[in-house]
Amino acid sequence: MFPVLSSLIFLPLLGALAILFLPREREDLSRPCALITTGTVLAVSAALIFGFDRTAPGMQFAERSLWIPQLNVWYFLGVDGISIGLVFLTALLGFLACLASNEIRDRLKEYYVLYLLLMAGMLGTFLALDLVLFYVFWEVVLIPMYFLIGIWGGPRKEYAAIKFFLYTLAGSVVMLVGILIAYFTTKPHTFNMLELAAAASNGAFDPQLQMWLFLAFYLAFAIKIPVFPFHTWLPDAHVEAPTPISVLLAGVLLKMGGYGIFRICLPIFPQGSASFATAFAVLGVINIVYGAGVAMAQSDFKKMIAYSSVSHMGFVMLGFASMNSIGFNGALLEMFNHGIITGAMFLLVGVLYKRAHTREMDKFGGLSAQTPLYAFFLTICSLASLGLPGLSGFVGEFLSLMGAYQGFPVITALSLFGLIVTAGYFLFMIQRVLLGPLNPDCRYYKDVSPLETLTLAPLVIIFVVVGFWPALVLDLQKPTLGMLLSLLGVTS
Amino acid sequence: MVNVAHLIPLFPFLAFLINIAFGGKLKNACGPVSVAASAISFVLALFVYQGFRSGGGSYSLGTWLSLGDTPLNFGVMVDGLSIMMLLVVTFIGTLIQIYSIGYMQGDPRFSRYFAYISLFMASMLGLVIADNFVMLYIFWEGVGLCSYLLISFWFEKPAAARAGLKAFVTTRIGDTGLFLGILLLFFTTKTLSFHDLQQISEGHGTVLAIVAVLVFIGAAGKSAQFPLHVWLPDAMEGPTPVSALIHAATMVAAGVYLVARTYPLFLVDPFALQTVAVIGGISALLAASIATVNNDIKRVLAYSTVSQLGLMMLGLGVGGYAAGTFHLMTHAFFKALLFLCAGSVIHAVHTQDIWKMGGLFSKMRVTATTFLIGTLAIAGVPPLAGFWSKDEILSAAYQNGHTVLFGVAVLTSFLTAFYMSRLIFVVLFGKPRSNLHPHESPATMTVPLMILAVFAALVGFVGSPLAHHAFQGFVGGGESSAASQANGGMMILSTVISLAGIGLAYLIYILNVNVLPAGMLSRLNGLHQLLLNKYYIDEIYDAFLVQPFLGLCRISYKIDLGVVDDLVNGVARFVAALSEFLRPMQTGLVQNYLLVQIVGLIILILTLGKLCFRY
Amino acid sequence: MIPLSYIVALSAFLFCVGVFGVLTRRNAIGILMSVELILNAANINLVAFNRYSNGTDALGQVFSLFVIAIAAAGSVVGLVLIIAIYRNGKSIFVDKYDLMKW
Amino acid sequence: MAELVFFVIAAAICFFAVLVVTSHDIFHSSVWLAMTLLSVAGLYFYLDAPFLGVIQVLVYVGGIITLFVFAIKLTAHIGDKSIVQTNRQTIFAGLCCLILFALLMNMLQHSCHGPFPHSEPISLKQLGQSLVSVYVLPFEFISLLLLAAMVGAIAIGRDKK
Repeated sequence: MFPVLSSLIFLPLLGALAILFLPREREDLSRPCALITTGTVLAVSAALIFGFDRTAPGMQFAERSLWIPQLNVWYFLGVDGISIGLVFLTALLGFLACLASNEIRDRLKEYYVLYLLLMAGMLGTFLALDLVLFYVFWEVVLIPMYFLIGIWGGPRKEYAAIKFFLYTLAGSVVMLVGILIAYFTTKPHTFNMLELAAAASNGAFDPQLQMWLFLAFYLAFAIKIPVFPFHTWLPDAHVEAPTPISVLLAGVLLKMGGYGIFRICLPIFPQGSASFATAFAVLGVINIVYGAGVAMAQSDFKKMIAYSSVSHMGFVMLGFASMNSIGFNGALLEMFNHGIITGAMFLLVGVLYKRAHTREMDKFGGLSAQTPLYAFFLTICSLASLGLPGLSGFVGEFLSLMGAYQGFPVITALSLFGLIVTAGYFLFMIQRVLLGPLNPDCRYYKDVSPLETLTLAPLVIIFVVVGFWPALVLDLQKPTLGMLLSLLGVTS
Repeated sequence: MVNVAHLIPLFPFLAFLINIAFGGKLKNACGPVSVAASAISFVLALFVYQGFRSGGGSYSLGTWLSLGDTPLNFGVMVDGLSIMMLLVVTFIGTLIQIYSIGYMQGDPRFSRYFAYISLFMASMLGLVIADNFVMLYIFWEGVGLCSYLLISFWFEKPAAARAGLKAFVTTRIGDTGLFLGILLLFFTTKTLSFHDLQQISEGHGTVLAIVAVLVFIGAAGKSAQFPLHVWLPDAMEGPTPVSALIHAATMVAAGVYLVARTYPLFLVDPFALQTVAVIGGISALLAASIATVNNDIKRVLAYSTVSQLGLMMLGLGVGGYAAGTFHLMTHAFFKALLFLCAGSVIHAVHTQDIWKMGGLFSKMRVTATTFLIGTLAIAGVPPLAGFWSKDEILSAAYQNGHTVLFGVAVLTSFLTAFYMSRLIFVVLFGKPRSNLHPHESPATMTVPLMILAVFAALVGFVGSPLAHHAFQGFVGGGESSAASQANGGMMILSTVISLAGIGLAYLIYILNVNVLPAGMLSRLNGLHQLLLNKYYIDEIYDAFLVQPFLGLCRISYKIDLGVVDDLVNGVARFVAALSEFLRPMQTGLVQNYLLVQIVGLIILILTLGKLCFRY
Repeated sequence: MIPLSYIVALSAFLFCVGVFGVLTRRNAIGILMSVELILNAANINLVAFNRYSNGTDALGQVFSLFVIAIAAAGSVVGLVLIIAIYRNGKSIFVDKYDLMKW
Repeated sequence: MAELVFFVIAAAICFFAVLVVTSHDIFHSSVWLAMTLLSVAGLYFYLDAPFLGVIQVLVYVGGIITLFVFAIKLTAHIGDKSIVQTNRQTIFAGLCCLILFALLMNMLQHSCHGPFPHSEPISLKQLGQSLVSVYVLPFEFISLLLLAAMVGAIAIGRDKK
């Protein structure tokens, strides 16, 4: 059988290698090269979805070969309902953000090489089923991201890049300790996530140990998600990163944390997860309300979107806390949605920044008349982001809240307050940017270009379609989540 | 023929798609597209009505989403209440869209306007036929969105942009209540379908009363009930036909519709009904009193809408299910008429200040006549529509023993008659107060006015004793049978109240009689100021809710930067400080390093040497 | 013959004096001189052990020769470096050159 | 008698070596260094390694010291006595060296015991033969090293201006 999943990881690597060998004077070829590569990755991942069996709960397209025999480390890849959506999301955003990279003008070769390396790392993280492999990819993501922010970023890029790198690294070091403990606790020693989960259900980890291991992994994931109070790298990194990288940061990197919780914390440490459910819920509501409140206070467009990410990821946390089918479905769907919607939001900020070279919302005004298509995109994305029914953001939030309400009615009620505030700051943003009399400075802004439309339209179409027909995504993830829940000992 | 009900929202939605996609090419054809779509919907609604009469009912189109084990269906609710709403919305909607073609002529975003209106129609009709809470909530937010888009339609005006934001956020506060109610209901009863409400209302006790109150919060937000009423007057920044359609006839009535739809929940506990009635009463009186002094033609009507919606809520709250829904229907007609008339006037004189108008009657005969009919209808002069429905509410309040609320309703009726008469006396009669050149509006505007005027005058008969309360029987609600008995005394009372209100206005504004002694007048000055400033509710909200909240946001941002982020950076700074302390060890002087090396060598010899040489 | 330990002690002393010179001399040439002292200390040891060992192998002396050769090469390169540094920085005091830090 | 010779040589080495590292004038230091190296050459003679002694005199005193003197003269006016020739860590370094010496002595006391076999001194012929037979490879490498050092010295020392 054709190794589809390996091809997903190695295609970007091959592309990177090809660009690396481009002569310096033909640097301009690196963009088409990267576009072809990411386009192929997108096509492969789309084919993956079509070939995916929506009824099977287990791993599909699995590839397994021994990597380091002495340590029982395997090169083990596979997709299931949890990862398939995120793999597609990564491929899609990877391609669209690559399209949107035309604003990058200098050091093209390095940029695209790093970009493709980042792609490989992200896809690998979602596909790896061996903890060592997972850790390798997890770290591989960091390095290109560090350079992409640090070289092509905004005025405070060095600060943001270092902060991002160190912060995430600090988390993953703790995770590494967790991985090793998990490895040495099981007999025979294994890094295989599925075997670990099976061992866990046979009582390989006693509850006390589970709690510690859970915390070790959770810290790494919480920083990535990011959960209050570990969120402060995010506004800096998002604001300083160039537009395409912000898209990937918000769209994919944040999902790696949530994915890790689904893939590792919940199945391998079910009791540990269960004992922290309340903490999850509390942190979730803090994320939602606090993130929304801080977003309300922003005058910088991009920073506002960054804090809105914090707020939205709170719903994911709330979904985790629910420990039931509705909540899990909601959390996973919300991750997908957030990737699509916030990705589009960052693209929109980039469109505006390209024209105005500022992100202060008060410097705009009345763009609705000047750039109607832009206004349309911004409005519909804001509406999706604030959870308007009929667009996909609503379904994810609705399911998360519904799931969480069962166990935590008061916390859920509190988090509803975040919905109001979210509506407030998004509409306030629209009021400042799109409405009102046309700001004279914006007189010469051109409307969204065809290329920009090409990057935005697929995302809008996806969140509208998923909003109308959420079963498209939910059906993919349902069997796997059902199995996960039975592993957690939750019936129904 | 009932099974075409789900197509009713579809046609306006198609019109929306056509207008948004091809608006630039269609230009002036956009209006007719939307009108045609809602006309088709109206015809379909008639078919559904026919089918319902011959025994059709609700049906389902399949599952949309499953919540654990509970499937959420694309269900279509077909009963008296929803058919009544379908007919009213499509009929009035069609007329208002015809009117809009004239009113919006020449606007640069003509096609956008009709696209939004069509989207609104689709959402509103979807809301009406939704058979479960989630579907209803989806369309509920949909109409809210359209309301937002249309209020800030003329977004160049900062006031319009602000009003849109205010409307959306205020109603969203209410929606949050509704959302919570939905969650609570789901986890208490495991169902969200409206069909099951009657059945589940037994056996769950007071939890359902809480659900009912939460649902009512949602309804209060949408229907602009106190304390969430503040957005509606500001919403008048939108185009006038929008005010007529969304903010008078249909969307704001959705709150009342929701309460009526979930009435079994409210019947569980008297407390829930009490809440509805009291809030309704407060809103009715509060808004009516503000309307008596306001000088903006549209805002008077907006406060009147709040007041009338309050009256409907009051009617529902005192147990008059049929009375409330009946008033909902009649109000839709005459308030739409009034707004359209106001629109026609504004179209002619380009101002909204009533004290700049005057003597318009002779210049705009059609508009003025229909305006007059609408006013008489809302004032409750027999035998116009408002008389019958208001009478029902008064009877219901009286007969169910709510004396105070009855008093409130009577006072509101009086004030309604007074401020509406004041409005037309000032606007239509007397001498022109400023240099305006009014002219009659085009036929696309006057024809809908005339049609609506006929209905505003006559639609009340369907629920009158003369028609044996056919309407009440149609929408159901057997508990209203007590109210449905003809009550001669109540009719006379309500007529007297209306005439008294009109008479008082006539005395003051036509004859310029000083009704009150001068001393009293000056003492009332304070009250006048209070009313003119809308009880300072906006200011109170701003000072005690909005600004403190925004301040809190800013503080939390400061905390985020100063505390949360600083803790992180503090760790970094601690490490840096530590390195600052250790860094001088790296002097860069080779000899220092060598010296350290020698010291190390000595230590090595001292420790290892002990092992090797045993000394 | 005097005991071997005497010679080794002498070599140790020479070594320590050399180390002291390396540690304390500011002048780079002085440091180089001290290095020569250290090398000589080593050489003394090599020759002495060779003399006192039981065999006919000339290893010790051969290595002393090598050390002398290397020391010569070392001081040549070292001195040239010092001159080059002097040309750039107008000083051969090593505490003037503390660029190799953080 | 033989002991006396040794002690004289040893005393000379120690005395001159200390002067090398303590002298304030770098030029004086070089002179003392020459004296030290000569004394070491004497020690070689004493240890029956006359060839080595000759080489020591030729290479060191004849070659390296000359180089030092040249270097000192090229980096002029640093021999000025007003400039402090020792750095600030002198006392501590001295202390360390003393301790080190004490430790070495201590170790010596505990290790180098026993009678040593009295063997014949290595003859010059033996030395020469082993240089070109057993140790020919290192020997060649050393010559290569010297060549490299020479080339390197020229390359570095050339004034690029």
